[in-house]
Amino acid sequence: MHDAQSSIGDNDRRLEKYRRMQRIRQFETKAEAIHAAGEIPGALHTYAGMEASGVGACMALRPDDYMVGTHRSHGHPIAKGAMLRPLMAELLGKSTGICRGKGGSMHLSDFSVGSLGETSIVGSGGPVAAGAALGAKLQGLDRVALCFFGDGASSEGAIHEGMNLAAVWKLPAIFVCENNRFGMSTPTSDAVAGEHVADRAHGYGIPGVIVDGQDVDAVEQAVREAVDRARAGKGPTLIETKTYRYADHAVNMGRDLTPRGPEHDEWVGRDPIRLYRARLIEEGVGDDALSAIDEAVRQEVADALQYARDSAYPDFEEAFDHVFVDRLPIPADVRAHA
Amino acid sequence: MHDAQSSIGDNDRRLEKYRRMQRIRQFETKAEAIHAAGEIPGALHTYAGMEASGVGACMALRPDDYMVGTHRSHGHPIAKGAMLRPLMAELLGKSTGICRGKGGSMHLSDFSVGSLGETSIVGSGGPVAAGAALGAKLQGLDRVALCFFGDGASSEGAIHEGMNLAAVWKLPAIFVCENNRFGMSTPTSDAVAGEHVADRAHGYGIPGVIVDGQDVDAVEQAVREAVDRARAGKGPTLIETKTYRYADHAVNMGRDLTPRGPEHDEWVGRDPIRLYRARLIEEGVGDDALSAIDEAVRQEVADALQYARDSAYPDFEEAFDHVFVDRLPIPADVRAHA
Amino acid sequence: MAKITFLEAIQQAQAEELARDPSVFMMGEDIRCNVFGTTTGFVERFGEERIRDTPISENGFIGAAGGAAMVGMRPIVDATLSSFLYPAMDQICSIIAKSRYIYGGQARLPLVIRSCMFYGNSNAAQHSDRPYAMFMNMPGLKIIAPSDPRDMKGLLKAAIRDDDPVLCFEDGTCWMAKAEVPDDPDFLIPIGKGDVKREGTDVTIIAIAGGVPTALKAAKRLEADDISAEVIDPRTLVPLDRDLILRSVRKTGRAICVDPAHLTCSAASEISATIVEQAFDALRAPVIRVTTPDTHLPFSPHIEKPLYPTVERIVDAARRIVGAPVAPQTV
Amino acid sequence: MAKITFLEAIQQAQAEELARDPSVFMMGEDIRCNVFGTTTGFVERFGEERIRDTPISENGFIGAAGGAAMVGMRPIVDATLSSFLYPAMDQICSIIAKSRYIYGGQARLPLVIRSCMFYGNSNAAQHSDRPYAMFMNMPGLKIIAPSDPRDMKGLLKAAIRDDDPVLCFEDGTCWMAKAEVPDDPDFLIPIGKGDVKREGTDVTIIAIAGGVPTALKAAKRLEADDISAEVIDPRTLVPLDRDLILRSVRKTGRAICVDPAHLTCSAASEISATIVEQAFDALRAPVIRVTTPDTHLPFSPHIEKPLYPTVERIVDAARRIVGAPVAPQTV
Ligand SMILES: Cc1ncc(C[n+]2csc(CCOP(=O)(O)OP(=O)(O)O)c2C)c(N)n1
Ligand SMILES: Cc1ncc(C[n+]2csc(CCOP(=O)(O)OP(=O)(O)O)c2C)c(N)n1
Ligand SMILES: [Mg+2]
Ligand SMILES: [Mg+2]
Repeated sequence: MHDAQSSIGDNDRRLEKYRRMQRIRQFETKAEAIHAAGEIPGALHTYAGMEASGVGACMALRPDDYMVGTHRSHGHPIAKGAMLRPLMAELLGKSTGICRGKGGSMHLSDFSVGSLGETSIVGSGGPVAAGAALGAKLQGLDRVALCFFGDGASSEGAIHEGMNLAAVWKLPAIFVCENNRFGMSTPTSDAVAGEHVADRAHGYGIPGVIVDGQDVDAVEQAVREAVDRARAGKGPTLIETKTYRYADHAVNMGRDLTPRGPEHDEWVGRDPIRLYRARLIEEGVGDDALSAIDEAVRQEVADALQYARDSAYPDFEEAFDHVFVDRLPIPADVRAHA
Repeated sequence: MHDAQSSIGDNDRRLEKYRRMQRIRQFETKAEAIHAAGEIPGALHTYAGMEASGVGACMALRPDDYMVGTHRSHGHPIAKGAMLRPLMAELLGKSTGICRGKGGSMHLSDFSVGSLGETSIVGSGGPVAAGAALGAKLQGLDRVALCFFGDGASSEGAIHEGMNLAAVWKLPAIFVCENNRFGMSTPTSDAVAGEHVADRAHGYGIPGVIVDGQDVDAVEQAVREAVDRARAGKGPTLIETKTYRYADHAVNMGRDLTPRGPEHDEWVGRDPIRLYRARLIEEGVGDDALSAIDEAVRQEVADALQYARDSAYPDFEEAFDHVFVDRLPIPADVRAHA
Repeated sequence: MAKITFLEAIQQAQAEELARDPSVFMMGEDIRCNVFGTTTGFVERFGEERIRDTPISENGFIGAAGGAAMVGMRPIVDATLSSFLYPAMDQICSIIAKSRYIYGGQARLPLVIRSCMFYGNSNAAQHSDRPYAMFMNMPGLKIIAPSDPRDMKGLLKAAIRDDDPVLCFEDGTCWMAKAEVPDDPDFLIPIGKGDVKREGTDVTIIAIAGGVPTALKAAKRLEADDISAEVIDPRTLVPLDRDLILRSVRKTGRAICVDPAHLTCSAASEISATIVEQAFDALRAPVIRVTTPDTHLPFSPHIEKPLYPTVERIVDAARRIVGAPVAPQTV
Repeated sequence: MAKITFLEAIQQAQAEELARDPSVFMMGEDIRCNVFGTTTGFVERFGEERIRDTPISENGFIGAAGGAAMVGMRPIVDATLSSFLYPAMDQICSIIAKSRYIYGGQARLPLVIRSCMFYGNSNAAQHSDRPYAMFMNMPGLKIIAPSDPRDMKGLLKAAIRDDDPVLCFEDGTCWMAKAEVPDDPDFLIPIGKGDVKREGTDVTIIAIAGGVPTALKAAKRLEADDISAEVIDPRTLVPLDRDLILRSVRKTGRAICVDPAHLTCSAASEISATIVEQAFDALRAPVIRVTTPDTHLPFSPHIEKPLYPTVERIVDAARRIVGAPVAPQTV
């Protein structure tokens, strides 16, 4: 399930999109449950409702393309093809976690699938993505770098600077604003000036595209065009996926702070996975095939959780690893009481 | 010459525009000469060629409106009506200087004419101007805040954040990008994505206006419309004045680092002061009247320089003033050797 | 006098000052919805104009606080977590800290920037910062870091009334602490005055923010060893009450600096350097710093928690410098 | 060996590493036009792709250096002046310093961020910063601050080859200093090793960056008083060569920390705190810090210049702690 996307045939590609959305949904459903049970420390920001945005975008990328994400970090790496075991182990703070227990739920970045960080500082991925695109360009590779960011993040200077840099240098970057209508408790319209985030593109002289973020095919198509453009040396594109988050900003925090409006039900009614399932069935894919995927994913998630639970916590020494390439010395008094 | 702008009659208003442009030009010509002679420490960034931009913009403001400027700080306060003596004294580092010798050439901010800082950190005026506009709004005053920034500054996150904030809160702010075709040695097109800085306005859902920055009337008119809009509670406007700087980024630094193109002569040929003088004469203003202004300004500048030269340097203790409202204690060993 | 939490103290301080002075207003991300309980009832009481939710643009709205202050307002910025101050360093360091100076006193910037140090709860490295030392190195910023509800309320009110910019660092580990706090609407604690939280004679423990409760527990524990520890809370980091610290160290002859921030160039280092510079003659033992070592904070709880100053480390340090036996250490 | 300036040393180090390793490239504002002479001939030799002028967006391009490093490049960022690091604090602190850690070692960020501390020349408060102490408080950043052409070249080359992010602070007061510097293209000075710039027995002067030449002059002056001063230049601030400093102080029993940055939470404070913590037994006098006081830097030259550490202040401090007569001081 983390094969090279480019080698997937058309039918497989459709099933793979479905599978990845299911993997995200089921992974998070499980995570939410065990978080509620106290098994996962820290905050948990779920991606439920937004799966088509991440999967559509990543399915338009090659495995060797780069991707930068956000605090809402479960969806992006799974969309890009990451294995679930190290992700689940990370949620539990285990040393087998993808970040060896250093990152946790907000930072499920899997560099092996091209993810260069799921950064929880809002907006901070913009310059990183521009830089990865620059690196690919300087190396003469035809890789692209895709930056996921939220509607709220669009207000940050870092996003502006990343887009301006990418545009003026015609870097192979794609900026995907996942507009889920809120930044925490703040409606997009209260924080983001202008009608659409995609309108910002005009100011940089780059294409600005708005796409239905609940339609995985539409997202894939929009991103594919941007990727082609980027690989052809024509520079970045800004894509806004109109989407919606189902759960509270972070789950299990008590009351839902999101001031939802009457459109809530409509959005929930347009569940990206249900929509895609219906489309596939309409296109002749058997219900069985899809249910088989559901079941396989269920097993994969259960296996990942088992793996995570069976894994050990990191040794205390590991707290001093990875500050630099060489491990730091551990102060005697700290070690004595660890 | 620093009367309430609003009380100036139409004829006076035209002469006042001319006078202010002359005051800037002559003030700087003198400053450049004495800088070359070593009388002014630090760097000197002149505004020559850009006078119509600053004066046009400030003539559309009331004396009690706010203004935030840049490292190229001589033109803005003079355009807003500042007296020359404290400005010249500041260039010489005297205690009678507008900043008591603390700011120097990059920071000629005169708060008495509504200037809230000529900040030499590129782009950093954006949030300040938004904040001053917010303050006026909260106080129920119908004042506006105008932010000058350069084409180069448009790449800074601070400008983006300031504009987004002003737009989303419909603050009475006006953002005036003085596009003089270069940020230091870098042509605008190498650093600023998009054709015009004014195109950024679209992304914030605010008007974006391009104006001939060599035409003081045109600038005044454009800014006046933005001011009216701002006072009416309709929010900010982004105005780009297309202009040109004659001298090197900072004068007397050796070689001119600005990679000028063939259009250089054309720009110099469209000197804003010469253009305006010709227009006024065409409109029937007597050559004598204008020459009288030239002469009066010459005397004013000479007087300012004399005043500056006659002024004392600050006492050492003053180095410890204004960090906080209360003067800092001076460390004994520092005082002993000062 | 009522017994309230640290968070309630913040709420009260803000409410009282908002009620007292119409030039006071608040802004920050998601403050209207009152995530942490510091703005309870504010929108209803003071209106949306004065209680403003901002875009996620820290440099923008913190700089805007500077601009609003310059024209006569007294903004309180809630920057949520201290980690979000980095995107705003430009405006904090170049505008807010320097404008009064560089314009020769023409500007006045009465504003407060509050932020919570949200560490110890598996928030990982990007969300666990305690960066006050960075700002201590930048002249022009007053800094408070209270450790209990009473100080929190009195200092925050004083900060809001102060004519200089004040950074307020709120230690998340103190949020739930309760204490008696005066109801007097003019109850203020002067900025720049430290407090003796416990008197003692053998060793001075100077502790900062969340380090104070830990130090107090350690002091209690040390009683068993017949070691009498004095615990001092500077409360304000700029200006720092050097006199109070020096007086105590001159009395005890020994000092330990407890600081939940990273070791290098920390407030603890500053205090230690001050002591050795100005009370060397009185010093009978090395000045020990008990801080978080210079590693980042990991997500995984059981490797995160031991990184912060603990009662045990303080007790050991005290025993060591007082000359009592200490548990053996491996290096 | 040739006698070259500090600026030429920077130029050489960059040129050699650009020639040696195709993954090295440079970016910064206006670097192609070679304002200060550190990129002479670079565009012609290495091309515009590798020598990149950036938009004025420090957070953007410094963060982009982080992204480029993550995919295998070795960027050298010229951030011009240290004052321009504040707008980039977000990317420096949250991305560059923490990415390797927070992703459990998956990321590697070999990059160098150079910036000049441009003080002492009437550039006023917004352009005169010397902020290395701030970054010392943030784990994950190596920091070099050389004081002469030889160290500059060797350390910068080592920094470019280092697999961790390195901040390089270049003291503008050292720019024109000349010294013999090896031509060997593999001449490196290891990051983390300090240097004894002058041997002595009575007092150790630990001096940083532009403080080193001043300290050497003071040491010479102290000869007249029969005071033998050892001058140590840590050269690297993170990791700090604490051993070298402690060894020297154990020998002399006295220490002065000279640091052109502001006093509070300075590198000088850190060094002083380290000494009192780890060499207390050897200390025979207070450790004195000679720094810039905690005021901003004014434009007007004759009130700016006396704020930085001077030979006189160092000499006085040395006399005081060695027990020689000192000029009377007024408070
Ligand atoms: C610089 C910064 N400021 C504030 C926060 C706190 N914060 C975390 S997520 C969030 C909302 C982000 O909104 P958006 O970008 O729309 O992403 P979403 O959560 O909706 O996916 C905020 C304010 C942060 N993590 N970083
Ligand atoms: C944050 C910051 N980065 C870099 C600089 C150095 N610098 C001073 S002026 C300047 C060019 C500014 O260009 P622009 O905004 O177009 O204004 P202009 O000088 O053309 O008036 C630069 C790069 C600075 N002062 N501040
Ligand atoms: Mg959102
Ligand atoms: Mg320009």
